[in-house]
Amino acid sequence: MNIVKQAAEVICNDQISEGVYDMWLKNMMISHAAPGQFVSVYCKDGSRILPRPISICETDRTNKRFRLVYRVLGEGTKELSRVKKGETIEVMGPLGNGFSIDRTGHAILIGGGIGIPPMVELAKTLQCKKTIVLGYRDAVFLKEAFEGLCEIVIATDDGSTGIKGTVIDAIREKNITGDMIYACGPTPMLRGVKALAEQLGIPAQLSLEERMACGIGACLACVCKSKDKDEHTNVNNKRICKEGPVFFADQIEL
Amino acid sequence: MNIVKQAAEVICNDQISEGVYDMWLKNMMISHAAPGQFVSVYCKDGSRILPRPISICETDRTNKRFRLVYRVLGEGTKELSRVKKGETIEVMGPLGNGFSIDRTGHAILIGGGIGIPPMVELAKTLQCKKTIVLGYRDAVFLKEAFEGLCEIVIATDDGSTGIKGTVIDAIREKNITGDMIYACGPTPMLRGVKALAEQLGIPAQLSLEERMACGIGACLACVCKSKDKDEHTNVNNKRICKEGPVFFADQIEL
Amino acid sequence: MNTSVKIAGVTFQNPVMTASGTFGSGLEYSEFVDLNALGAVVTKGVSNVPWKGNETPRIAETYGGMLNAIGLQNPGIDVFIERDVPFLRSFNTNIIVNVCGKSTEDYIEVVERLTKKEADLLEINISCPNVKEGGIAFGQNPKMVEEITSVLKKHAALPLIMKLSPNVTDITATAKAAEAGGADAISLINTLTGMKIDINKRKFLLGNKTGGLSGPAIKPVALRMVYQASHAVTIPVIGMGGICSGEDALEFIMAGATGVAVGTANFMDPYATIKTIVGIESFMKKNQIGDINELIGCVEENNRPFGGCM
Amino acid sequence: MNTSVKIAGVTFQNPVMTASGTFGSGLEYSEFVDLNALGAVVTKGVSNVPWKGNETPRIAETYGGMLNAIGLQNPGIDVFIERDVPFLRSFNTNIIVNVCGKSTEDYIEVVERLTKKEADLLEINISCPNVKEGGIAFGQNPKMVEEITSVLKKHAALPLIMKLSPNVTDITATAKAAEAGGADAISLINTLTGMKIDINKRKFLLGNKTGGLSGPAIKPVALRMVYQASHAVTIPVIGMGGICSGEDALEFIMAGATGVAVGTANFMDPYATIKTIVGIESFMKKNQIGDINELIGCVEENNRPFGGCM
Ligand SMILES: Cc1cc2nc3c(=O)[nH]c(=O)nc-3n(C[C@H](O)[C@H](O)[C@H](O)COP(=O)(O)OP(=O)(O)OC[C@H]3O[C@@H](n4cnc5c(N)ncnc54)[C@H](O)[C@@H]3O)c2cc1C
Ligand SMILES: Cc1cc2nc3c(=O)[nH]c(=O)nc-3n(C[C@H](O)[C@H](O)[C@H](O)COP(=O)(O)OP(=O)(O)OC[C@H]3O[C@@H](n4cnc5c(N)ncnc54)[C@H](O)[C@@H]3O)c2cc1C
Ligand SMILES: Cc1cc2nc3c(=O)[nH]c(=O)nc-3n(C[C@H](O)[C@H](O)[C@H](O)COP(=O)(O)O)c2cc1C
Ligand SMILES: Cc1cc2nc3c(=O)[nH]c(=O)nc-3n(C[C@H](O)[C@H](O)[C@H](O)COP(=O)(O)O)c2cc1C
Ligand code: FES
Ligand code: FES
Repeated sequence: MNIVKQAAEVICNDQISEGVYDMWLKNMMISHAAPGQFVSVYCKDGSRILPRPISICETDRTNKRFRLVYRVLGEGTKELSRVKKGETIEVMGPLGNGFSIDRTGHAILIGGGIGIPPMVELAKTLQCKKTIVLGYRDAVFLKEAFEGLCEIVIATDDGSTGIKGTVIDAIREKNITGDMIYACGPTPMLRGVKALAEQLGIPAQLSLEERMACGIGACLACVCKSKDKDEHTNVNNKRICKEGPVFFADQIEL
Repeated sequence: MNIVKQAAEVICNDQISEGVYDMWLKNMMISHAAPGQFVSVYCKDGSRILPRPISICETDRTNKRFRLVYRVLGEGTKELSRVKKGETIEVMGPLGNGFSIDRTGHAILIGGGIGIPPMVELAKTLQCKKTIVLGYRDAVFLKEAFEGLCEIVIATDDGSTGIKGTVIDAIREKNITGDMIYACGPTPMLRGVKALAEQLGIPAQLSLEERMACGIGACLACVCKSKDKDEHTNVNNKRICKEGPVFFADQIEL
Repeated sequence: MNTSVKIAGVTFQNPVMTASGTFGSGLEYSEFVDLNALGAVVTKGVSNVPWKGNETPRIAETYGGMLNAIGLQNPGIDVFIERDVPFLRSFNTNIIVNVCGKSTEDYIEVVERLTKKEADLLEINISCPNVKEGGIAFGQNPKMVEEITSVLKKHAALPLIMKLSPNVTDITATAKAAEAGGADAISLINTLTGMKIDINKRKFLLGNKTGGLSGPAIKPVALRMVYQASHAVTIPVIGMGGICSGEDALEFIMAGATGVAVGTANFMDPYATIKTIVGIESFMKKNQIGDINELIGCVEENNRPFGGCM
Repeated sequence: MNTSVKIAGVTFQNPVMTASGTFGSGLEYSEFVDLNALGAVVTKGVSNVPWKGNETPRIAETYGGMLNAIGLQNPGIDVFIERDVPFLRSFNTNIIVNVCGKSTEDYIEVVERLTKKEADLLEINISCPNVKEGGIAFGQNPKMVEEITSVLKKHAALPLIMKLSPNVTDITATAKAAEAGGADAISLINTLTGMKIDINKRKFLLGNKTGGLSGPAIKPVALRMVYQASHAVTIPVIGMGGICSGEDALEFIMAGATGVAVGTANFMDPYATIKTIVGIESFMKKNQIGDINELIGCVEENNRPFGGCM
């Protein structure tokens, strides 16, 4: 699919949880993104020169729209949270490979914190039996997006909703098993998922993060260590923005 | 008068001529500025770190407002031109000394191009007989602000309105004379005014421009050469932002 | 209107190139940019064997700029010649191969592999701040600059551009050293060594501790050095450091650069190279400049009368 | 919570000072800032006789920074002692007088005039890029740095801070030279030499052709040099270069600075010094740090596991 870099109109941009925002943007090309792909969002303030990578949460091809759900972390996402409906922002995408869709068996989706958003498009796309395990520190968000699509299991660090503990704790406690794991979340969680997948003997696809500059594979900023030599640079590194962000767990070191 | 640095609400910001904008801002302290004082306007975009000096065109103490009329020159004034009613911008002021008001005799006000704005407040303040000579390249703006306040003479480079030529040409052609000249405009015009004033034997107050950083006299960026040693640094330099922007013509070199 | 310039006998259809390491070998950006429109594609640094680069994080954003410590990850000259050269040769643009190494022998090995078939010029990176051996050590010492230049000159079939480090007291000394060693051109600046700390973790933000500062933040330093260097040598200068637009490029050209490179700006806007070319052309049109060569080094001393800038 | 630090035996209620030349002698900014709250006021450079400075324009804005070529306009030591000292002494803050000169004799003349009555420390500007004689020439040569330091040390009644130029290949060399010469502390960085061209006029934007780059754009370079210098010497380091906030200041402190100075940021916001102090205090409160001295030089090597920064 072609990558575009264009101004996209903001359809809405609302806070859905403490510091978490839900934004719909208009762009035909990006609305055709595959689950697990992401966009680079450019800041308006010139002092911030690098675009911010944000996963595509959901697409609406009919209306040529796509959705981002993001947490305010630093100045870039703070700026983004202040953009108003009707304004435009520059975005580049769709970027990265996305998840490999396995249409059979039982899929286990695992989303931790701000790793949950890309699971929405994935859950909509997967047509098999599926369970999603959602992990939060405390406040729950985006749960309703999965209702009617998957079986939902929730874990919170503080126990305020669902199981008290991590997504791994929840999976163990509920004895969840299946044929393919799809996961996105903080690195410690992904490490846990990798270990769990190995133990259960289930293949797992992990969506990784790294600081990015170009977002399209040119600068080699965003690598992870890989089992195989990557064909681009012939070393055991893969570019998260290009060969990833999704990798099979047994193909990478974490 | 105390200097403040505060957010000021934009009451309106409209284009009044090709690339020339008229903005009213709300700020009680700055609405008490004297004619010829200016403000420093801070940019929102972090890549532009220095504030822009803009003359106070007019004040409205009753409504705690002041007016700026500015020309879009580079990125900073372009940004300013895009600010919308209801938004706020950071401003510091009132800055500088302002004109020395001579309440008697016949005042000649001379404004060239984007040096015209501060003449509005001055014309409102001066209670004596007064003539304003307005010089433009082509399009006329702010003329209506002087109607009913002064006799108005217009000069344009292209002759599209009034006398074809400079403000100096107009003054000579109309044989305008008086007891005090107040002038603001580009340096070549001010040089002409200085020469004319010497020739006619009339005192002249000139409002100067220079690139500024602090705007309050601390950095010594904005000096002009002065006849007397300035008491601040004991050399023949005066700070335009502090001892100026208005100087008597015989006190400075241009 | 002529926008073409000559560097070391090679004609460039316009002075705008890519800065090494910011454009890969052109493949990724060819989705946005017609490589046929560029003066040259300057490749990511290539070494004799594959290099795996530094630990992540390899970049950090800074105010108006960025730090990078990629560590010259690259597939080595074999893969480069096999894969990237054919791709680049399918376009009508010059190829400048940026060469890196950890020792003089490393550099020689790469330089000897590249002939007219593979590339048009070589750019020798003796100024990369992100590798422990070689790299910047060469670039900060005029004697070593002259030495490596003259050694490589003997082995090179293609014109040599020596890429200078800005992390020096006197850029004219290394510029002259490169010229004395027989360089056909010099390019500058590489990145300024910088650092960022994550105060919450009390750790360096980059895996490599320090990184190279690039982007618009460094433009004034780059421009000053390009001016100084181009007045110190007679060989052509390729200027870079923060160029984001035709206006920026013109500053470098007026300061004395024959060519210019767009680096970090590609990350800010994938169309940055093309916009720079268009910007130069429209400036020339507006100011009725028939030949860009008239503009090279045309900046004049400031004798503006004191006071007033309205 | 203790925010006080000691430099050369002098206690500072907090590490935050003003950077020389950006705050005059405090008078103008006292309209915004309670000088009693500052660790120190560092004055504009003072010379033996009045200096008239450079031609205008003296400043130019750059991307995320600015160039200045004020040329050290100042009223000379007589007026300074008569007018500025009494004003500054009316506040409960340290006074650091920044001293400039065109020759060693010039420096000596000023240094000898300043005793405990007039000031608390002296900062010697051997790194100003905007004067033709003296200034930066001293600051780029380690031997000259050591020499002038040891000469001035003999004539100084007050502790000496040597202010280093960043326009050098190796900042540790000049830092060590200052220490060897007997400096009580070093401060860095002064500005990086830069340039800007007005392409429409084909002229340098500054009257002085080159100017010194300061502001947030240069912070990564400043931080790296402060880290390197503070690891090369045992005397305290005062860090500056682009500090705009408590977070910025903490980066310098963690890198090894005992004191920090806020310069260009004053132009971006006249309250910048106070905001920096408040920012440091709230970081300490949030992280339950009892003594700021715990933070000095606390940055650790990055051993973060490879990959992932969520
Ligand atoms: C493939 C991918 C998908 C992502 N999807 C989402 C998402 O759907 N929702 C969401 O809230 N966040 C997502 N992130 C994280 C998001 O990119 C960062 O939170 C964001 O860049 C922070 O920018 P900032 O200016 O607010 O923070 P600052 O810390 O001020 O940013 C400074 C610099 O660091 C980079 N940076 C900081 N944190 C991260 C990070 N965790 N990952 C990558 N770069 C970082 C920024 O991009 C910027 O260049 C994703 C990251 C990646 C790599
Ligand atoms: C005392 C004073 C009063 C002024 N009053 C007015 C006014 O009422 N209306 C108006 O339109 N303009 C006025 N100006 C000029 C105005 O300050 C500049 O047009 C404006 O700063 C340009 O900013 P920019 O970002 O658009 O241009 P850029 O060229 O991008 O600005 C770059 C830098 O140069 C400075 N600069 C550029 N031109 C000037 C200039 N002529 N004078 C001072 N600094 C400059 C900017 O402030 C900025 O720091 C005044 C200037 C001074 C000194
Ligand atoms: C991510 C990145 C990678 C770079 N890699 C190289 C390299 O491999 N070889 C080299 O000579 N310069 C390299 N550079 C330096 C650039 O070519 C250029 O000299 C510098 O970034 C200044 O230009 P800019 O500000 O336009 O980016 C790299 C710069 C960046 C930002
Ligand atoms: C306008 C201006 C004037 C300066 N004058 C002096 C000076 O007189 N003496 C000096 O040692 N440094 C001087 N400096 C350098 C600053 O003290 C400081 O070292 C430098 O600007 C970096 O800090 P900053 O980025 O916070 O401004 C000046 C800087 C500026 C911007
Ligand atoms: S961000 Fe440039 S290669 Fe991934
Ligand atoms: S702008 Fe700083 S003294 Fe006038």
